[in-house]
Amino acid sequence: MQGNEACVEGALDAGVTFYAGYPITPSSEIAEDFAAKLPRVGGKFIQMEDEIASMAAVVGASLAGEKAVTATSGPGFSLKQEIIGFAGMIEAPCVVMNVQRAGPSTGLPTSPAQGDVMQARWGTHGDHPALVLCPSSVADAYLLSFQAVNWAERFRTPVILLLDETIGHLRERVILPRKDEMVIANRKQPQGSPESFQPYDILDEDLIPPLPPYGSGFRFHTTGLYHDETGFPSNRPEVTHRLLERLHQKIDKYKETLFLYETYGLRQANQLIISYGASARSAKAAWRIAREKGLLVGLLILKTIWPFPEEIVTQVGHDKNNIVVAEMNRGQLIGEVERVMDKRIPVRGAQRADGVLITPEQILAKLEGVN
Amino acid sequence: MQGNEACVEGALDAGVTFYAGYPITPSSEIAEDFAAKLPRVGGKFIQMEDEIASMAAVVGASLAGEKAVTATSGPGFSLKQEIIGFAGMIEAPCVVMNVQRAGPSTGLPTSPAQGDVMQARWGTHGDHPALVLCPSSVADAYLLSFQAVNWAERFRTPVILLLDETIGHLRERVILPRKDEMVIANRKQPQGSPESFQPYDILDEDLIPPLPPYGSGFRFHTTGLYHDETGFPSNRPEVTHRLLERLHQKIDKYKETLFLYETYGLRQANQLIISYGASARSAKAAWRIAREKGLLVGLLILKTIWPFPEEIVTQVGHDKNNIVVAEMNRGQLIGEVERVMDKRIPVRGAQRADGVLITPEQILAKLEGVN
Amino acid sequence: MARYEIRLSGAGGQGLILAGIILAEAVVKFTDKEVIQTQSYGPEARGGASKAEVIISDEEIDYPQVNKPDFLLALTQEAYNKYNRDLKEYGIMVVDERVDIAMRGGPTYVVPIQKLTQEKLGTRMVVNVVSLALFNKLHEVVESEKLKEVVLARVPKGTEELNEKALALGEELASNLNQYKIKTKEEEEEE
Amino acid sequence: MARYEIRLSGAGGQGLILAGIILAEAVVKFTDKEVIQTQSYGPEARGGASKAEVIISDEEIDYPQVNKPDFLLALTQEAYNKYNRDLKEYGIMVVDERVDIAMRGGPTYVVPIQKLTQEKLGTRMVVNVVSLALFNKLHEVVESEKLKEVVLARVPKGTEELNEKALALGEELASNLNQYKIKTKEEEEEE
Amino acid sequence: MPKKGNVYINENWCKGCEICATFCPKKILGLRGDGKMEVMDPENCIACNQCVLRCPDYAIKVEVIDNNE
Amino acid sequence: MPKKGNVYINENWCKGCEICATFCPKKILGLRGDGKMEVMDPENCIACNQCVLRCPDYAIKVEVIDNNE
Amino acid sequence: MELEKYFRIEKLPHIWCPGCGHGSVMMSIVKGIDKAGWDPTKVVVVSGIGCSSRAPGYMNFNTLHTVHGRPIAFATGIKLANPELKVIVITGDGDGAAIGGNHLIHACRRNIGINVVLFNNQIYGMTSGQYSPMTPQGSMATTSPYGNIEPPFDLCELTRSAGANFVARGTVYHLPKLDNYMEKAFAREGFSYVEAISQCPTYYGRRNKLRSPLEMLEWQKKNAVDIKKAQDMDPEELKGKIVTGIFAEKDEEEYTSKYDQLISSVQGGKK
Amino acid sequence: MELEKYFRIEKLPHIWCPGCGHGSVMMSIVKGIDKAGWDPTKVVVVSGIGCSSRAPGYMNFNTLHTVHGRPIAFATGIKLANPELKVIVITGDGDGAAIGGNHLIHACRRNIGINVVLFNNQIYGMTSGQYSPMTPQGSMATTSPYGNIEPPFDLCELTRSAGANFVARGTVYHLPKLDNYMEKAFAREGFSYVEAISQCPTYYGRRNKLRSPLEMLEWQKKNAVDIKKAQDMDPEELKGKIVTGIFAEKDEEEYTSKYDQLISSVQGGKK
Ligand SMILES: Cc1ncc(C[n+]2csc(CCOP(=O)(O)OP(=O)(O)O)c2C)c(N)n1
Ligand SMILES: Cc1ncc(C[n+]2csc(CCOP(=O)(O)OP(=O)(O)O)c2C)c(N)n1
Ligand code: SF4
Ligand code: SF4
Ligand code: SF4
Ligand code: SF4
Ligand code: SF4
Ligand code: SF4
Ligand SMILES: [Mg+2]
Ligand SMILES: [Mg+2]
Repeated sequence: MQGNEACVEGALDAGVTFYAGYPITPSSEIAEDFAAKLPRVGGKFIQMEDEIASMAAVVGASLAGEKAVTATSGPGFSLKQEIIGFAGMIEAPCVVMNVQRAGPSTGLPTSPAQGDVMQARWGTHGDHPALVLCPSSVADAYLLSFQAVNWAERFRTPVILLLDETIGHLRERVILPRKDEMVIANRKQPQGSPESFQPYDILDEDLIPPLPPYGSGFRFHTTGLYHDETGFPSNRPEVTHRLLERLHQKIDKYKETLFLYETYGLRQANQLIISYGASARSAKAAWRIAREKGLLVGLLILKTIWPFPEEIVTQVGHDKNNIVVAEMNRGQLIGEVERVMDKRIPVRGAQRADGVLITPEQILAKLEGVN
Repeated sequence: MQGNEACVEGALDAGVTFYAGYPITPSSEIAEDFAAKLPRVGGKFIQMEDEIASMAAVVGASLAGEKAVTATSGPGFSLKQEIIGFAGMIEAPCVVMNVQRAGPSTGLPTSPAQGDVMQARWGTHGDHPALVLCPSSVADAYLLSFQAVNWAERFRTPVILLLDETIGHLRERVILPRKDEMVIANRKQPQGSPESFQPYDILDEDLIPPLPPYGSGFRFHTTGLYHDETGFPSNRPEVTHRLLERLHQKIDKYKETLFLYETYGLRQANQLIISYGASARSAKAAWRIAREKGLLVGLLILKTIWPFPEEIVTQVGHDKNNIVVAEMNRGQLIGEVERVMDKRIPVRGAQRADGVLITPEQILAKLEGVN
Repeated sequence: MARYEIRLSGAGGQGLILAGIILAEAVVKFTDKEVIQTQSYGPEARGGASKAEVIISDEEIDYPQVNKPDFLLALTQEAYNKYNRDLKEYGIMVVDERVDIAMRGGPTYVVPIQKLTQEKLGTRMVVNVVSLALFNKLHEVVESEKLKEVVLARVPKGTEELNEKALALGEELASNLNQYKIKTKEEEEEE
Repeated sequence: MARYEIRLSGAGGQGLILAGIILAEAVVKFTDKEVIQTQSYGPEARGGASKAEVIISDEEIDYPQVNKPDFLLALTQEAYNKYNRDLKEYGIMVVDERVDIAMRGGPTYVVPIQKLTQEKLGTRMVVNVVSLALFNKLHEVVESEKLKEVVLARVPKGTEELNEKALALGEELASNLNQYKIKTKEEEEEE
Repeated sequence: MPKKGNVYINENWCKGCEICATFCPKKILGLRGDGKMEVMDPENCIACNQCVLRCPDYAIKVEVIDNNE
Repeated sequence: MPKKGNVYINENWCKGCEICATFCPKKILGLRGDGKMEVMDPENCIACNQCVLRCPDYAIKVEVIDNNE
Repeated sequence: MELEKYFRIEKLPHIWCPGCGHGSVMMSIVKGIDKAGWDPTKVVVVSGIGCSSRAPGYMNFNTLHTVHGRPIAFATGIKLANPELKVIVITGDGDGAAIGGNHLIHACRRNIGINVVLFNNQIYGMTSGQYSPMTPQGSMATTSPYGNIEPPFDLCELTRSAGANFVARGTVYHLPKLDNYMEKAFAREGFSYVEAISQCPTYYGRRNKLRSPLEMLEWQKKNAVDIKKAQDMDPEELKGKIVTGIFAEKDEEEYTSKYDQLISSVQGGKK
Repeated sequence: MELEKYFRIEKLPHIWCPGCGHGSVMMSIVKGIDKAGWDPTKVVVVSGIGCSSRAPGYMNFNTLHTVHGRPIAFATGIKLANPELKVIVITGDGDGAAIGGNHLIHACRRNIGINVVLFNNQIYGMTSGQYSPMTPQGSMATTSPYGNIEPPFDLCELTRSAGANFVARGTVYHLPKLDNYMEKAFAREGFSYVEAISQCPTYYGRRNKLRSPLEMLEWQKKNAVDIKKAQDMDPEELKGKIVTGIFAEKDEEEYTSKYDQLISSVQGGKK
């Protein structure tokens, strides 16, 4: 199975019934696969006139009660940003898959890169949270796609699945979990009557309001303006403050449960490689080689990159005397590592952004005691 | 003079002859003012069908030889991102003014915020540099607008002028510099013949290729794909690497000259306030009050926020024992301050993102010894 | 004059923002004081209450927002409701006679600005200039003639006469302001 | 089998990517080896050289890129030029007879794959399947019948017979491969 | 016998645009000093509903008076 | 006297799509085994230029043979 | 018709300026819904950003105030997701014709069952009076201080060419006709486009010598030409006029019903 | 005509697939430029992203390969900045009709002096065969594996309705006519739109039983109907046909010349 295909399978298994998108290399297989498979399960696929319309249609379908997905790559990801922000503001569950190619601009459409890592966090205007997952294998693509849909529904938020061309187009053996091991999450439904329903009234401690589908009898208003618990616009500072804080806290509160990662060989390690996505494959190879050479190196592969797993990184990294962050860009997530680590510990970047998969050798070269 | 108006004046004085835009609060006065003034100097104003088209038209006009500007606010800034990246990739000089309002999404269209600070750096996909200026007074608006146009031309890059609603709509007394004190920069022109011209051949040590206007006899090809010195696409890793590095280095090389800032009361200070844009006004008031109270507080007002003036911040901040970063968001530029400062020094955020101008009191509260 | 904060408020469309701008321009042009003018509208520049604020000071003005106005004008109930709260305890308040106000301590004037403007000038369009002149006269920020110069440069051609009359009416109201004064809390209590 | 890297290259449209996919699928289905398949096109998925790469290994495959292929197929000159460089010194190279190659050390076969495919099967469309069968037979990755099963599940309805013939042709070429072998550098030197 | 009507104006909603007054065939509506519409001559209303139809603020209701009573 | 022509095929540009061959009224063009177009019967070319017009790859040139020579 | 049934009474009065035509158009839509007899809980009203796009907030249905220019794309997602819903889009000449023009023509082409009502006040109201793609040539606006040189769209022609099943244009002055177009639009399957010429006294009128809402209504009255009459007039005569009436009434198959057929054929193993 | 004069010979052969129609359309444009007698240094060719949009790289003018869907907006900036330049836009049915549809109609409306040539191969070629807004109903594409249910645009109708001065549609099969439309388009002031039906054997042909470039050209021949003839045919008969010919030939004033007048009037203090 190909990485892109695995994303589709994971999403379908999580209950996705709606896809709207606009083709772009190297993500197009996701659209093509949904186009073939959705009608078979009674779901809907539509190719919209552009990426903006795709994102809008996905949010619309989400409000109509569907689990909805779109997929794209860099240029399309840039275009979707405005409405990703809208989805966050109105709390519409949805998943955006971005199969990264080398940018900026048209760049190298068929080459891998991890240049949209910071954009995935900060791409839309205004303060907003972000929930971003990075698979580094085809199996990950399946699992994290499933997880992304679940989290979108559970937290009522757009979730970004950030692949790269390498993982998107990779085929490898995947052993899928048994269906009955996969727990599907559905958005919360209101308990009371339509008359008393206030769409943004926070009754539960998870800070997440229920979301009934259009047509179910609950009529309410939704706007991208700051709004109070009735859903209508308000510019009272206490209301705007409360809303923005809640949008962040509903995720921050569960941060620890959101940090997905793998570690290898941490015991006794005095050096650490941190990586994610396709780079993590090379990082793992580098780690193996280093270990074979007798170096005490540990490896941390991040699957959740936003919210940045500060706690994990500091816990794993605080006692190291060299940290290498391997990524396919000119240094993006490394900024966060630097931010959270004590200056005493050198943080080195193993980076490459020329459209070629980073090599284990490059990463090895940044470790101490290699030569 | 209003802040928005000052931007127009600064741009016109720097030689701007082209504006394309799409109205949006709180930036519309910039468009309106250009619409009135450009035809008087033989320049062109066009209201395009949307922000994307506006950005495209600006880049087109730039290639045709004009100094070109657009202005917008959050939602439009999100939409412009794809083509801002294109402008960076092909090295088209242009200026994008973003008068920030409170986001995310439609947010509070008429309220001030500084929520697009990270987006201004990371908003478009792929690795790319950014040059971003933040005025904190109407006089600044004039001067930095002038500077933005100059730098766009000199460095062949999009420059972002990041205002906020407060500064955009503020009127205050401004004393403009004498015209003969203002030095206008123009993009470099090729020296050789059209036949031998290679549009991205780097002959000068500033790493910046010349850019002749369309119609001047120099015919060449331009693309948002990775390209070599002839301007034609190439996916050879050494070519792509070289281009991406140069795009960054042409700015990094002159970084020190790009850092604009003001400092107050640094001597003997043991605490430091860092701020920018409208927040810097409150920061200055807070600083005054603190000084009156006898606290040894210094103030650093950043005018250039990207590239992040790491050297300045560490130099000014390294010997302090409390740093307060005042901004109107949930903490954006503070991440950079944290990244560059030693963990020993506490970095505190004075923040607010509810649509209200941050108050001096809020900032004071984060200083030590205030009680 | 140390920092003096002025807030002119009413409904969107009454032209108070223009009044604020004119006031600030006059200060820049004819005094050596520092001045700042800001404005704010309702949720999206449409309808609702609107305010223009001006700060005048002998010193550099850092923080540009009006927090505790020394002077408040409120032409509508909505504007009053929204903007009266933070008026300084002994700040001056001028409201249109149709506005219901709560009892307070500082000098308070309830003036039939809109009605008189309509009656005397045949239109309520220039209620902003009337208000501006009233304020200026009261505080003598700039001389009448100078204010007139700035006003006339800013208003649409053909409305000069109307605006001159509006200036005159505003000054007249300022001169007779005491007749519109209402009792303060304390005065009330004294009775 | 330790890590074994295979690169199938030619012009876009020759179907080598499909060949790579089929090979990988066969490995997944009928062996317990690890396998990885990747591909790459020209600047924007149009024209130019294209390659499919497969890695087969007994162990977990971390780094998924082919860096030093053990086996290279090149059906066109452009593909050869672009992709031959990093072939292992003693890696196997199979090129179409129309490709001009440089002298080298490892086993090298110049096979009229395209010509024979055209001649024997009446179309060059299945040159990918011919190549695939050639490779499989040479390395005995999976049994012929099993490869056939995977191929037939992947090709368009109605082309089954043609593809069976292509598989047979490929195996035949593999069996006679030695007749296409050209002298290596060393052999040359020995003469 | 011509219809007759009682006209109710919702002062909270009326914005004084004078559209109703213009369209009223009997010209019985007029603006008050405070900018709200007022029924100046209630007797003459013929319950034609023009004002209701035309008011962009839904501020008018007309009750037809049952002449048979 | 009918025109005559010399046909030149640029083998570096020809992609073997066979469009020229189909449009050639004299049917004198044909694909070689290596997928490049070839002039099979040069004598019969009437220099009608159809092949030149039709080739999407600009791979054909036809030189009119001056019959008067 | 009881206001309470369809409006969120507690939100009134609406934010629109005195004499703004948008209130009249909103009422016309609501009357259309009433006539159509739709269950309010099955009606979704979607808008973009603009004065006009504030309408849904007052209407007691499922209401969605989206981002500028994209309501039709949101509506497409809603309708396709659940074709039983009645989906109305409220948009403006900026929202629907400037930034949103592409979504409009693509929805027409697909002929998806959405009813678009465009409040055409020939100006950007919300952002204080810049010209729009439907501002008449020569008009004054804040961004055309020397008079607008751009020709306006005839969106009725355009939506018809793009494939809409129903297209009509009315004015606030000719309200009863407008009510009639709404009724017809809502009754027809497939995509419908109704354009309502509305007045913006605050930003269009003031600058263009139409000093009151009444003068603007007068202008509508004077310049409206019925489409039947227009057919006999030459283009010169028609310049600056507003052609009103029904531009298209077709019965091409609706998009979501085609999609439903596709699903059954795929699931039935047919095809 | 010497190839060398207008082409970057060293860049040939172009990247297009064997039998792709784009090469023929590119040549038709170049012949048009030659006929128009334009100074190549004053010609700017702008494209978006797509196979078609790769054309400018081979053309020896000022050439600009922009981003997907926006070439007309870039071209608008170029033309307005310097009206002396001759600005040609090369776009595809995806680039120009899907993502770029809005810029196309707005440029028509402004009637700005840009010549748009749309290479209509009825598919997204570059991204390997997804359906486009101009893919015929029922066609197979990678994203319509069960047959496309969306009706295609008639962009000639649309651009005419939107205000273009010149509109025509030709096919690669009927090349001489296409050459003629280019010539006419380039000769006329104001906005022009020429649509060229091109063939994509690789992604459209293969999937839709048109097994070779030749079958695709045959298909063009068989389905093309001249616009004059089409006027007498009913819509049912015309379904699936390609109407070719000139759809509009007008002389409305061009945008940048109006702008220049505005400048002189402002500077002259008039108005
Ligand atoms: C992306 C984006 N661009 C611009 C705006 C600013 N904006 C808000 S409403 C509007 C125009 C509204 O005009 P119209 O649709 O005609 O509605 P009206 O107010 O006239 O009813 C604009 C440009 C925005 N909110 N978002
Ligand atoms: C913003 C963006 N979205 C999508 C793409 C991917 N993309 C590149 S070309 C193309 C379609 C091209 O189709 P068309 O314009 O018809 O050109 P053709 O290749 O058929 O000639 C698409 C969707 C992109 N490059 N940028
Ligand atoms: S039409 Fe309505 S809002 Fe206007 S004056 Fe009459 S009652 Fe008031
Ligand atoms: S119902 Fe008719 S007559 Fe009575 S007030 Fe209304 S418009 Fe006038
Ligand atoms: S038409 Fe051109 S490319 Fe095609 S076969 Fe003939 S010469 Fe070759
Ligand atoms: S010129 Fe005419 S006859 Fe000669 S080869 Fe070409 S098409 Fe055939
Ligand atoms: S600005 Fe214009 S459109 Fe907006 S509410 Fe006021 S009158 Fe209506
Ligand atoms: S994919 Fe289609 S459009 Fe693109 S070059 Fe090949 S044949 Fe032409
Ligand atoms: Mg409008
Ligand atoms: Mg196409």
